[in-house]
Amino acid sequence: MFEFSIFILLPLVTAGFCYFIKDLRPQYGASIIVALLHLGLSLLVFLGIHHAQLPTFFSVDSSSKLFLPILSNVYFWVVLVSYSYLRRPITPKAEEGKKYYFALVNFYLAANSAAMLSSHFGMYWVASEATTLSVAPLIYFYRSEESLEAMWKYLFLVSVGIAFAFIGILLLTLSAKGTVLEGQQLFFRDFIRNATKLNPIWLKASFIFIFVGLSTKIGIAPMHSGDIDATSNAPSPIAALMSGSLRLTAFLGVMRIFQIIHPTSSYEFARTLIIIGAILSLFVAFVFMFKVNNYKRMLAYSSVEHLGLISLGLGVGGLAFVGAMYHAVYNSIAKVVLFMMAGNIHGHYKSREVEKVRSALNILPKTGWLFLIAYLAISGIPPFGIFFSEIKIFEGILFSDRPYLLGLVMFFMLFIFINMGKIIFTMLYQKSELEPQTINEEKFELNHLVVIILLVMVTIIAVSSPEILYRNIMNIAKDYGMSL
Amino acid sequence: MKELSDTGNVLLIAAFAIQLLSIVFLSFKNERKALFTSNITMLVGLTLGLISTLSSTLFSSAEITSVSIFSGLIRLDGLSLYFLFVIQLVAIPTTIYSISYLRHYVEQKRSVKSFITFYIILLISTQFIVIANQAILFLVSWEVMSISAYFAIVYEKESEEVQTGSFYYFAASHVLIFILYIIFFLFHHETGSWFFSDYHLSFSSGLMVPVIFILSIIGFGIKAGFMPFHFWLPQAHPIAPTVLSAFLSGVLLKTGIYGILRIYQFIKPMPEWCGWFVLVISVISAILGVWYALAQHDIKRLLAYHSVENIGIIGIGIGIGFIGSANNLPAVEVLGFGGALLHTLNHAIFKSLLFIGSGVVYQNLGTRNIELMGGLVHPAKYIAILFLIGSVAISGIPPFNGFISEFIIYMGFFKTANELKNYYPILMLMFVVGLAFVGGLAVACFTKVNSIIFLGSERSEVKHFHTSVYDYISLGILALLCISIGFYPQPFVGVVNKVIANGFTTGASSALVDIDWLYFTMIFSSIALGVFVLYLIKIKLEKKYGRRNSAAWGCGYENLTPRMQYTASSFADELNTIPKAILDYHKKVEVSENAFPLQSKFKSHSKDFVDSKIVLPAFNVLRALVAKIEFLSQTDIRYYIGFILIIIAIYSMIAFLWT
Amino acid sequence: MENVLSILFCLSLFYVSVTSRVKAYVTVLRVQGIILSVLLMIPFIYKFSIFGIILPATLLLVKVYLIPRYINKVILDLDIKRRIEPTIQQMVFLPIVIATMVIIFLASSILSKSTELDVIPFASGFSAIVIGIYIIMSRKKLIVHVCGFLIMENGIFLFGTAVASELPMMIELGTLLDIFVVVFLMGIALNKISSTFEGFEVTHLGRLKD
Amino acid sequence: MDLEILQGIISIIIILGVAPLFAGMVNKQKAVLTGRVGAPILQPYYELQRLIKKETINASGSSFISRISPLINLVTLIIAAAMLPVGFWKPLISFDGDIILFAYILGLVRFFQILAAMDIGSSFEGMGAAREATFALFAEPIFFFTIGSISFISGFTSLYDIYHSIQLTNISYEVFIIICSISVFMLAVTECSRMPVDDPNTHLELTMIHEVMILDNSGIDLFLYQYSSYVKLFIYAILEVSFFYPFSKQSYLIGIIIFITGAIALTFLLGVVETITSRYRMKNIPQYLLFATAIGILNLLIYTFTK
Repeated sequence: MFEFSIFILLPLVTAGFCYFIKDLRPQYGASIIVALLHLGLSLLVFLGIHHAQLPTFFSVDSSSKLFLPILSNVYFWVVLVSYSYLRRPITPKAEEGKKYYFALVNFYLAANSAAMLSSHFGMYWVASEATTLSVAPLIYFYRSEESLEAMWKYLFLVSVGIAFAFIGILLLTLSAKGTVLEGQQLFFRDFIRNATKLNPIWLKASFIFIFVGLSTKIGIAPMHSGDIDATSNAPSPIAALMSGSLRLTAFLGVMRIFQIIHPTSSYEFARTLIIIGAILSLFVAFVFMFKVNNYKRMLAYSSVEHLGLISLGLGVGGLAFVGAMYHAVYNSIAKVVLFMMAGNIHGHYKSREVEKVRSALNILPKTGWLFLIAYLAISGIPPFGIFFSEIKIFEGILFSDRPYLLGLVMFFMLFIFINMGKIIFTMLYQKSELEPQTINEEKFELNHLVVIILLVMVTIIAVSSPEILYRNIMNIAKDYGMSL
Repeated sequence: MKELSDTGNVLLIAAFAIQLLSIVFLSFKNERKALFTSNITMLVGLTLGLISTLSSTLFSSAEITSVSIFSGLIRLDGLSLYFLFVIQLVAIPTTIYSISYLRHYVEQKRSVKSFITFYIILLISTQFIVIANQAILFLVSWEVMSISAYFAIVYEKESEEVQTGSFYYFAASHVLIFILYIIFFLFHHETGSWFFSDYHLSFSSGLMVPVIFILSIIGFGIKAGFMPFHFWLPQAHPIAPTVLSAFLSGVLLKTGIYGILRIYQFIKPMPEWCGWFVLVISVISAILGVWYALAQHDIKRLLAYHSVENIGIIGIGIGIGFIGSANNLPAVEVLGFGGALLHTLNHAIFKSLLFIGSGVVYQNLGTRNIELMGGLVHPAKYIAILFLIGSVAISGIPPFNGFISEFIIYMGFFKTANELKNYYPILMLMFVVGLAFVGGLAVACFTKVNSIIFLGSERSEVKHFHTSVYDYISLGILALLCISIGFYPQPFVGVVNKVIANGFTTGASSALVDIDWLYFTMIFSSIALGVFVLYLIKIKLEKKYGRRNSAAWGCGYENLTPRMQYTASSFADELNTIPKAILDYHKKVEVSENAFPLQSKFKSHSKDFVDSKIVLPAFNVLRALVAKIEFLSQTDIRYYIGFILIIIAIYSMIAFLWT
Repeated sequence: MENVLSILFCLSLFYVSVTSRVKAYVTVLRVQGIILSVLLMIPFIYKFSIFGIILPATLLLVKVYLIPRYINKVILDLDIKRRIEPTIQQMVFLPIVIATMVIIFLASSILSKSTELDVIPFASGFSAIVIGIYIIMSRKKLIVHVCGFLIMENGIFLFGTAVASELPMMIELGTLLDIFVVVFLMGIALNKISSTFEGFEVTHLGRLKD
Repeated sequence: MDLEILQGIISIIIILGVAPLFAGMVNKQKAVLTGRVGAPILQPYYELQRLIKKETINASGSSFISRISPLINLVTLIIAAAMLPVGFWKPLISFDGDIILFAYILGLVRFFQILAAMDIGSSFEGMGAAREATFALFAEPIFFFTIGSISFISGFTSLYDIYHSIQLTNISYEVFIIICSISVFMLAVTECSRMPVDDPNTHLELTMIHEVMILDNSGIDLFLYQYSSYVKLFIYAILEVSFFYPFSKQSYLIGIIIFITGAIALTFLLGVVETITSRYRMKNIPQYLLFATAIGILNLLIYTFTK
């Protein structure tokens, strides 16, 4: 119960606290403490030092053991920089929205932890719908037309999507008809154990609905649009949260159903669908990188690309799956870095248009360089972690039963890389016609420090490749029956 | 394999440590001080590295033994030591030169710290590439090398030209790294190891090894700059700061050669088609490379194309080596690989010499367009002489080093023809003629460069030609190397021979050392001596009968102006007109038809065929295709919802049809 | 009994696809809410328990009272025009709806051969889901989108009862709460949209593109 | 002293001494054929004697290049000459691969000659230099398709050995060698700036190639250039006459007679060619050279496949 209160109840309570306290400072303090506690405990669980005992509907398994620290890590850093972010001047219309920020963020943490820790499909559904609810108002943080539109689209699309996921869950119960599971609760554990007895037709149907429904949240093409709009218009910390953890929460749902389907005869079918979705995502990112003219949208498409890659790892299996798990870890960190720096750029130029941002390396040298490095990190340039995970995914694909996929993946990723580079370099290098007369030396802010820490983190984790991470990922792979 | 001796170990590690340390000195607030100290530290590190390389078995009489340290992550065998030697040898003069070159930026109140940081990282990672014995370490070093080179290239980032040029490099290097991934995945899959020392595959084992071979030629060919994968090279090299261009063209391209040779070691012996494959693309690279060079007016672009040519020549050597290995002819192997390896060293030397020379000129004139230069021999006599040495060397003309390596390659052709008889002589003769043709074009090109830049009279005013002592030191070192390899090739040939004996050939052959190298020393010395003696005589005669200067013959016209000189465009016009279509050579002649002609104009320019006819159109077609995919960029949420329904329908159909 | 209710449910779907009045949607939502609550209460005819009545009661509260009332309020507040402007004529729309329903009913009866399931609630639920999406796709008014979404949710509920009503009550309550909050948020958003864009039609939302 | 070395040194002296005479003979032949009396055969010697006593004038814009270029020219040509079997003797320099050195050392000559021409800074010299660079490029393959092809067939890589390997045992080989010698003749015409490629006696700067490059040289420089050009002509003459090698194998005496007769006949031939042809248009010269190359390739192909 202790773990439950730290992971879920405490954030909920804090959310309530923040809702009623109007001053930002105590809100921030409370949130930081909660974030720290959450991070600490999830790390303890991850390291295997602490074995969590959770009430019904919740449990810790190998995959939530990995995903929970990802969430709390991303969350902690985002909350840490949130205060300084909130103090930036914004439109007066948006000022009133600030007071709900921490409440919503805490609610997000509670919902997200609940989704990750849930051991029951129903619980998972409720929690992940709650995450949508918590994020939607945050997208509307700026109170601008664009953010309103983005919020509407995100809320509507994801609600519809998640409704489909619910149909999928219902179909799953249908597939259990006539087996020992009939009339039983929808616990993952039981379903995994008796997976082979499930009715394949309904299982397939269930998979289709859950996969497609959750795709709206993960950002798997062609259901990615709402996600793109939301991440690009949300304030940067929220975009970082969404890209770094919310998408993974949804992805976890797909992983769960995939885990059930794995030992059954429908496995091949499910794999194919996931691979189709993943390749489509890469394709969409590839297409839009050519024409995107808004740097936050560009980052959002990059998220689509990387979630696509992770899904591809899941679909292909084997070594690629291991790579995908590593990729989930590294990608979440790199995305936080990118969005934070994008936030700084937005803060200075007051625009998300690429054309408006010029000569950023001179005007914002610190942010500029870190943004550049983050771009390299996300593109899989060593020594950053993504290089190592991408290598694993690529190798996994090359030696799977579908090696030709590697050609496609590399082709798409190449052009994504090139076009992303083109956009970023124009922002950083290109001289503007109206060069400001006096360039104020950019101050070294907290978020720079955080970004440096995160970049170092993503490097150190990758280079030292800690045994415990490896073992955890291997455990997941074993649970998913991946042959290595 | 044995562990490196303690001193060697310590020396190598110390060398790298000191090189890394040089970054620390960049923390000085004073730019000038930071520049100086970090460069000097880097030099110390490089020199230490060079000493450790020289003190290795490479230069002693003993056989080369492969040495591995850091539990096999790093391994020093003949090939590594040789390339390490090349890198360090050339990095020293370029680093010396950077002190004077970068000072100009400091004077313009421009921070050079970022450049030096990336430059140092580049040097270190390049050294790591050739000593890495593990695929992941290799790939990491390779990527770090590519990226740091990119950031160093893009140093003058405000300029549009720099942005485009560097971007070519950036994109090309990413294509390359993807290919390298696949190569090493295949190795890993086949051998189950990431360590180079475990990589032994044979062509007889199915399709895997031919695939590896083709991929490695394409992948490393992109880096090295073989046609048609060279398109990024003439874009990126000219716009880099000259210090870097020297290093890029001189050394960095050679990592591609290193890669090809390394892969060869893993998959030898090869079937013969590999050799022919490499030979053909190399000859094409060599001929077209130099021909493109001839059509350029931008000195650094011209030199960049010459890199393509020289890489082609190295490739020809490698191709002969492959043919030798296929037919189990150690003598041919030794000559082919020997020529390639020696030319690698030679090209590194004279190409950096030429780039540094052009950098000195660029600093003073502020332009890279040779049409605006001229007559620089008068203010900068010694630079002209040093540049001339480099030019003669790169044209493969005796008595300098370029000739020695080309000679070995020619001998390789003769040997192949001789050993294999049949239809080989006629095929080999074709390649010989190709190589000779390349030589002729190189002569045309470098006479053009030298005469337009240095000879004649000034086309643009040069008030004072600044040179610094660092320029002379670095150019001097390189010129000295050109001369010494030319005049006394034995020790260098000996080293190359040893490197080849360490893991290249199947049987031993002394074909390389059997060439009468002493003749070269004698002949070249006698040329030098003869010229000297004759010069003395000439001076004496001139004293006796008089000597004076007078205006040149102008067909009766007295006031010859610098603008009346022959230009680079007109010099090369006749030659460039021949392969007009390939060079994409355009000229514009404006002749006034008046009875009293006023002004006539002649302009010429050439675009890279691969770039303008393949890469850019392909990219544009792709972009146009992508732009056609409109249905994905809907803004209406109803479409989003529709997509869900459609996708579910499609997936259900798949499920329904699933067997 | 279940089948009768399902048929009623389907009739409400037909109505909703031909009506051109916004208010009619709200009424339909109410009717559907009642049908669903009744459906949930059927078991209690045989076996009554206080604890089990919570869910149908909440359902009744949320789906019949709270949500329709809230939507009505939004309509009144925003002064939305009564008529809806469909992009597809009703005369075309209705045949599509009928065709879809026929296909769904046929498909479900085929599927029911392999698994034992109540075809009529199942198919009507599924039809509601699809028709809800049709409504969203063919109407421009955002408020109608919300209604379409709710029809879809109702369909899911019906579908759920047909498949298995084994979900624990806590979770059922959770889903209801979630849906309510979604609608609530959508209402707020609609409010904002009306004040920002001066219109409630989907065509106004076209700023975000590449 | 070794006899071979002595022979080598004597060869060089012969080349240096006889070269102007050979040029004089060519001119005389030509004069006679065109119906003039012509200058005496020893005229080149007088010319050289005259030049060496003249004042040297350098163009005002020129640099050290145009001062050392004549020296390099002569010295390098002498070294090249030292690789040739004069009178079928073993040359001073003879080692495996000297055929390449020979070709490249002539490249060195060309390199500096072009530079020296460009050094003047006048358009005339520039034009000549550009032409020289272009035509030399096309002349290079001819060398390799003639002497080089014999080398490839015989397997020898030294000029001496290559000529040594020529045998008169096989009719197809004989035809091969004869056609080779024709190609070498065409090469010699090009390299030595004779008709129909270049007209040494023209008076219009715009139509010259070699002569225009030394337009602004005088005195000792011109002396060196002139002398070098005589040596060069003679070098190519030796390349041509050495094809008679097989005759010297039975009897050296007959061989040497044939050698000398051949040389004289060559002057006659050059005279005839210069008389009956006119200089080609500049545009057509590459075609002429490619024609010579084509002959070489065809010859080699025919030989390889009729063997």
